[in-house]
Amino acid sequence: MVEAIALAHGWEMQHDVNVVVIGQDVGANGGVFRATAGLQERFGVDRVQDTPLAEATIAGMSVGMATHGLKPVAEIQFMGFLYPALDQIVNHMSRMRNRTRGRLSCPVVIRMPHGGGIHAPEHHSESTETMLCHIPGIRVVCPSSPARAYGLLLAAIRDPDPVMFLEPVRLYRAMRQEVNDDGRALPLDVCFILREGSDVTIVTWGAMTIETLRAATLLGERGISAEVIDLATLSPIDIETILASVAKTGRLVIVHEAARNVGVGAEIAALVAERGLYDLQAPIQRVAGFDTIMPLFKLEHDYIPGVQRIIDAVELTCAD
Amino acid sequence: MVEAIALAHGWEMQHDVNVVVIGQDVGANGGVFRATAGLQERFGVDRVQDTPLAEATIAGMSVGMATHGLKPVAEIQFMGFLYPALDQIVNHMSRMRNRTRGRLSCPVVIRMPHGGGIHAPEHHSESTETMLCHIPGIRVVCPSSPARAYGLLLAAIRDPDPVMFLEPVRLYRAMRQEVNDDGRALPLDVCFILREGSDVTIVTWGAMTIETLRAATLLGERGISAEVIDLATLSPIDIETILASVAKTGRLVIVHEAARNVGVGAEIAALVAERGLYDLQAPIQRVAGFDTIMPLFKLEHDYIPGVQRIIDAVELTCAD
Amino acid sequence: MKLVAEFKIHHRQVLGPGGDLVAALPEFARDSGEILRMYRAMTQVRVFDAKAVNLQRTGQLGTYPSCLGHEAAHIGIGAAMRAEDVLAPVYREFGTQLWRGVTMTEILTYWGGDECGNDFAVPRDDFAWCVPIATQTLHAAGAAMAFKVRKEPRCALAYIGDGGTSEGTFYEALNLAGARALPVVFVIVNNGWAISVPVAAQTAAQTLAQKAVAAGIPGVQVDGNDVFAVRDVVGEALERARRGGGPALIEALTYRLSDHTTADDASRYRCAQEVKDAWKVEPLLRIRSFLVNAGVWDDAKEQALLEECAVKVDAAVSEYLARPKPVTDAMFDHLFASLPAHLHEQRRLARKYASKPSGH
Amino acid sequence: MKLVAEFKIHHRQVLGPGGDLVAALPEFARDSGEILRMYRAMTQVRVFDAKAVNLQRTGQLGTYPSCLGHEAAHIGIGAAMRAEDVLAPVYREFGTQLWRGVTMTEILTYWGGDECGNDFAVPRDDFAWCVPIATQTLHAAGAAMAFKVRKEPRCALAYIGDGGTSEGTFYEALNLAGARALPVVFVIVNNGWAISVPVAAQTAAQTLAQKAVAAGIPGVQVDGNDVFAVRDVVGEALERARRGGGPALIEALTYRLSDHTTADDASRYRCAQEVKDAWKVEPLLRIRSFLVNAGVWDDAKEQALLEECAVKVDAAVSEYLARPKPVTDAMFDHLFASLPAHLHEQRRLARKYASKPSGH
Ligand SMILES: Cc1ncc(C[n+]2csc(CCOP(=O)(O)OP(=O)(O)O)c2C)c(N)n1
Ligand SMILES: Cc1ncc(C[n+]2csc(CCOP(=O)(O)OP(=O)(O)O)c2C)c(N)n1
Ligand SMILES: [Mg+2]
Ligand SMILES: [Mg+2]
Repeated sequence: MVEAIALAHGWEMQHDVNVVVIGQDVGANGGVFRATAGLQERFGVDRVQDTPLAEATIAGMSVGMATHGLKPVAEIQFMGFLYPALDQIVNHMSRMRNRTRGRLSCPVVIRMPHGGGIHAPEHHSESTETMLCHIPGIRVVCPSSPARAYGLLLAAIRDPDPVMFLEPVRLYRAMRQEVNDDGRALPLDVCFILREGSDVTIVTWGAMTIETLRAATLLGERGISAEVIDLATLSPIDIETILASVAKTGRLVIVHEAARNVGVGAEIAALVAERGLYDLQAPIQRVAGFDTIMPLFKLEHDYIPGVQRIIDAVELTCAD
Repeated sequence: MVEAIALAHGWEMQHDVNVVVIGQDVGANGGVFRATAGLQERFGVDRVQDTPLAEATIAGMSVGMATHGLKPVAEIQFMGFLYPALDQIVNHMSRMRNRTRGRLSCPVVIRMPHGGGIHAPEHHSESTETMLCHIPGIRVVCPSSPARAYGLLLAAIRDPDPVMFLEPVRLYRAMRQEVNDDGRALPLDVCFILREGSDVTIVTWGAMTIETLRAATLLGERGISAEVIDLATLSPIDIETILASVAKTGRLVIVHEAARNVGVGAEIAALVAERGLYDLQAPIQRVAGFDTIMPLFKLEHDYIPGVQRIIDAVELTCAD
Repeated sequence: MKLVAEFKIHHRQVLGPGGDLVAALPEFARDSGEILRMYRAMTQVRVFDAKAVNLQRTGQLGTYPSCLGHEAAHIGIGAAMRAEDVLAPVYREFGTQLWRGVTMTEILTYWGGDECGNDFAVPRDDFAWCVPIATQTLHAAGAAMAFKVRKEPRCALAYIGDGGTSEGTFYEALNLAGARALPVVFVIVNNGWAISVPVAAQTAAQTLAQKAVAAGIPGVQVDGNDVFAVRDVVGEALERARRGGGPALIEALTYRLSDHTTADDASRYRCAQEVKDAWKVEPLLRIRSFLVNAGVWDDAKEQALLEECAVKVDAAVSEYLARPKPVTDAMFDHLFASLPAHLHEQRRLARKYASKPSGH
Repeated sequence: MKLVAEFKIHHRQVLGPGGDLVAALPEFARDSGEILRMYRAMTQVRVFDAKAVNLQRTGQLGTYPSCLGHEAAHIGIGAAMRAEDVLAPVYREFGTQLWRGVTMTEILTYWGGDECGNDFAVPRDDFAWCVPIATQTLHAAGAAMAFKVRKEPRCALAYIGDGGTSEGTFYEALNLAGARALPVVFVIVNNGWAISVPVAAQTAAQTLAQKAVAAGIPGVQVDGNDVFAVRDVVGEALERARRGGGPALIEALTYRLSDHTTADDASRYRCAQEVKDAWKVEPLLRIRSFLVNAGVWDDAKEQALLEECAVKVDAAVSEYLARPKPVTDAMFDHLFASLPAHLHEQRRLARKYASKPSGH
């Protein structure tokens, strides 16, 4: 997936001189995951800038760059290092357009690795998308394949408003796929149905699509037909697609890596409990990270929901 | 309510020499809302300290103070200025005990004004409790009366782990009540049933208890008996009390001031949709702030849910 | 031990408290028309400010942060900037803003609780007021980065208070500006207080100008009650920045003659004598004395000016008070370039419960 | 312009690259037993470090941040501190930690993916490794505040990297420490690089020591490859702090001889010649030369020491490798002082899906 992300950067920088890449080690080093590899050589040090080691700086300078003619695409090295940038994101980036009644705006993309599962050090495996999704005025996007990473990143850069772009680290290298470098964006604000099914709807996103699709295959062998929906844009949520699916299947399981308590899964469950209650034939199930700190890597796969947990949750739902 | 908070500080500082109050303007000025009025005179400048104007400092120094023998009670001047402190809260305060396997811990309270409704300037009326509630390892508490502010603040200070203490600004002066300054704490992690009822359960917290109780009274006049539950501890959620109430009433309305999308109301709705689905006789309703930026004060009362919105939601639920 | 680096902080002053010259007049101040223009603007600010406080006291305005005593800093900076430069104010910099074209009506509209006040008709590219302390410094640096990348000969100027210099963001902005030689100037308005905290409790630094040393950029102190010195020092820094010479940090020493805001009561934490003393060196007094000494100003002119200012303020107040309450749609219509699907329903809901009929 | 403040940054060195004295020997270095103790510790660190890198390369350890080249800074600081002082390390300060009593097994346990490695048997009050850059500086300041309030005669010492000096948090910690005269010493290990970013791209400041000026506290540079100079300068700063003299900032100049971590490939961004040159001034070489010149060290002793170090490392590695995988309960049992009700169910669920039998 990491090559797809580099390609999307390259395409858009080629076609829009105002797109500028900033972040720690994005220049000569091409990013710690190589998502910006080769860009500085190609576009120069003004358009591909290593920033000082300061996340508030990355977000805050993005605001100033974006309000004054540029389209910054910023990398935060890991999601666990996003927090110093939140003040600028919440208090300014998300509300610049609103608070100036449209006079100034922030076409910014902030990209960051998301989640765990690659034996990384402490603080390198966070999935705190909730903190972003709750903030009005920004979009939160999380691709689940190289092709979707390419198309959604292009859409994010072209969007006139701020987009937080979460890149699942488990997919960076694990997932290889030929990507057509044709500059075609995918739509934001809509889900992708990865697998059609009739017995149960499973909504998930990012790296958890892997375990979920695997579970769906195994469930299929056992005679349970699961529809798998990739949320893709985590905020705002395309609830219509989900409701339509639940209307068809009557059952809903939500799978995410983030901690369960006030996770994005809660919002999906709440929306369905409000608007699709009478379609539900069984209680909604959430399969999520525990409400604990993401552990160091010896236990990370005991934290991240596995295929079996998903299967058990679906079977429980279908037993009802 | 503000006097009750000052009293709780005073009691605990008197009885525990390790309790130290820090924050901007908490000293000579007694806090911009006067919640620490008189404390510096009484306990001296070492135990009631004005900090430099820096929220990351307030949280980060609290971590160091707490791991090394003190119990800091810190004030963040408004919730909208909490964000620079989040890095320290999420990456350290919440996980110090866990990551050192109990060797070091953080008995810290961070107090902050919460919500709007008092004609305050921009950024002074935020209610982003979601961002805190999602974080494992911290408690989030929000009192709804002077007596509960007193008892819950004492409990928070005495708790061996970090507690975020959200003080609804609408209640600071609006609500007066004799508080018995007897040093008795109230329990954390449990809801308070403010009003018993049989037709519908309304869960709310903080200042929204006012509008909710008013709505409940009016609904009572129209023959609808509403049970009103004050969540009080927003994380972890005392779901058992809520489930028991929903089992009795069959209907649930959740009221909060914060934006709806991934609000704490979503978690409550999700838990009930998982564990109490068969008790529900009608879809769950959330009455919440809009998924927009909290507006400047000319429109703030068009943002904060009003009594009529609550009544309409309950009536809709009960009509089902 | 080997000496490896050395730094000096200087202080600039042109006018003494009595209007006397303590240094040579800068070029611009040889033109008495220009001086009068600055003095008139300073007076206009003060008249407006008093009225705004009064509006708050009478329930016609929200919390308001008076700029009483800051007029020389504000107008000196306004006059030093070019129209195409970009200002990143905090919340108190009404003087500079008025000079640059923000209207009194806009100021009142914002502080009266309506975001429309941020939609300046002029200057379109300036940042809006910035309440979260110090965050604006990075916006200015970012705008300067945009000017640099886009090769536009413009500068950004960010204000910050003495208290604001304690926020990490401030140092990050200085450091970024230094590391990338950005065309941005930072001005600390050191008015002695951050709400109730005096500057000596905020930092052990003897001067705030020396904070520049941490970023390897020039730092200088200026008498912030001396409009000549401020304009001179800021103008110099802007010109250097515009020529590619990189950023600068300027500490303007002044005093907050008012409460922190109308919600504050400074008598709780600061002594009356200090305020009394500060009035002796306040900024209008000294330039007025200079003008009187130079024979270009007198009581009659002063009286006329005050009346003229009051008329303008009254007109702005009337315009402000006549503005209708914003409609609830305003909460939604500027959130994104186009409203996402899920918000249409909420927009309808907001209309339904609008606290007063709002035109829908 | 009036001069209002002036600052000087000095650089301290005792040993030249060849082990020659360029300044008078500090008191402690008159005792060759003490010097040997430091040299042995430095050697132990280097032997351990090489082994840890090797364990990672062979899949027996997670990502590991080598401290190759930092031994003089680490041991100089370790030796300057007292046992009751508190260390706030970043992630690379294995030398100081070993000196203070952290075991090699604990280090490997943590970097092997198990929080138990943070539960140091000794020193109980030290902070654990700190990955979020610069955040530890505020912890040190906070601990120092606790010492001050509780009137304990202890100091805190925080490490930070050259890259780390760009984070706002770092300046906030300096400023707090200065404003409250806290007993804390900050040491910048300037090893030239922050992953791929050289220090010149990080800041326009000529020295990092001068960042102290922003906080009004003393700042000094020291040759970070010179264990005598480091111990001397840090010891002095700690003693002053302990006596109530307030904080200090020390910049130790050294070089990162390794990749940033085992996940990094430095050849992508830095030239081989630079690394080669740095090996000529590396820290072990010069103290070994000094000891040889002084006639207290020779090849045989060196050989014996290396073997002794290897034996200790091997023992620690065996102990580390023998540790069982942590049980899933470990995710829950230290989250709070006592587990809240709602987590009991999740703890059971975790046991059920434990990826390997974990003792339940
Ligand atoms: C991040 C943040 N923290 C706290 C506040 C509350 N606050 C508003 S003004 C102020 C003091 C600012 O002092 P200073 O920077 O000296 O500016 P002045 O008001 O004197 O112009 C504080 C603490 C805020 N607006 N933003
Ligand atoms: C807040 C934060 N941002 C980014 C990172 C990723 N990161 C880890 S080490 C490092 C470079 C640190 O450089 P420096 O401070 O010079 O220390 P050194 O590694 O050279 O010892 C970066 C960017 C991090 N750990 N924390
Ligand atoms: Mg001030
Ligand atoms: Mg470094």
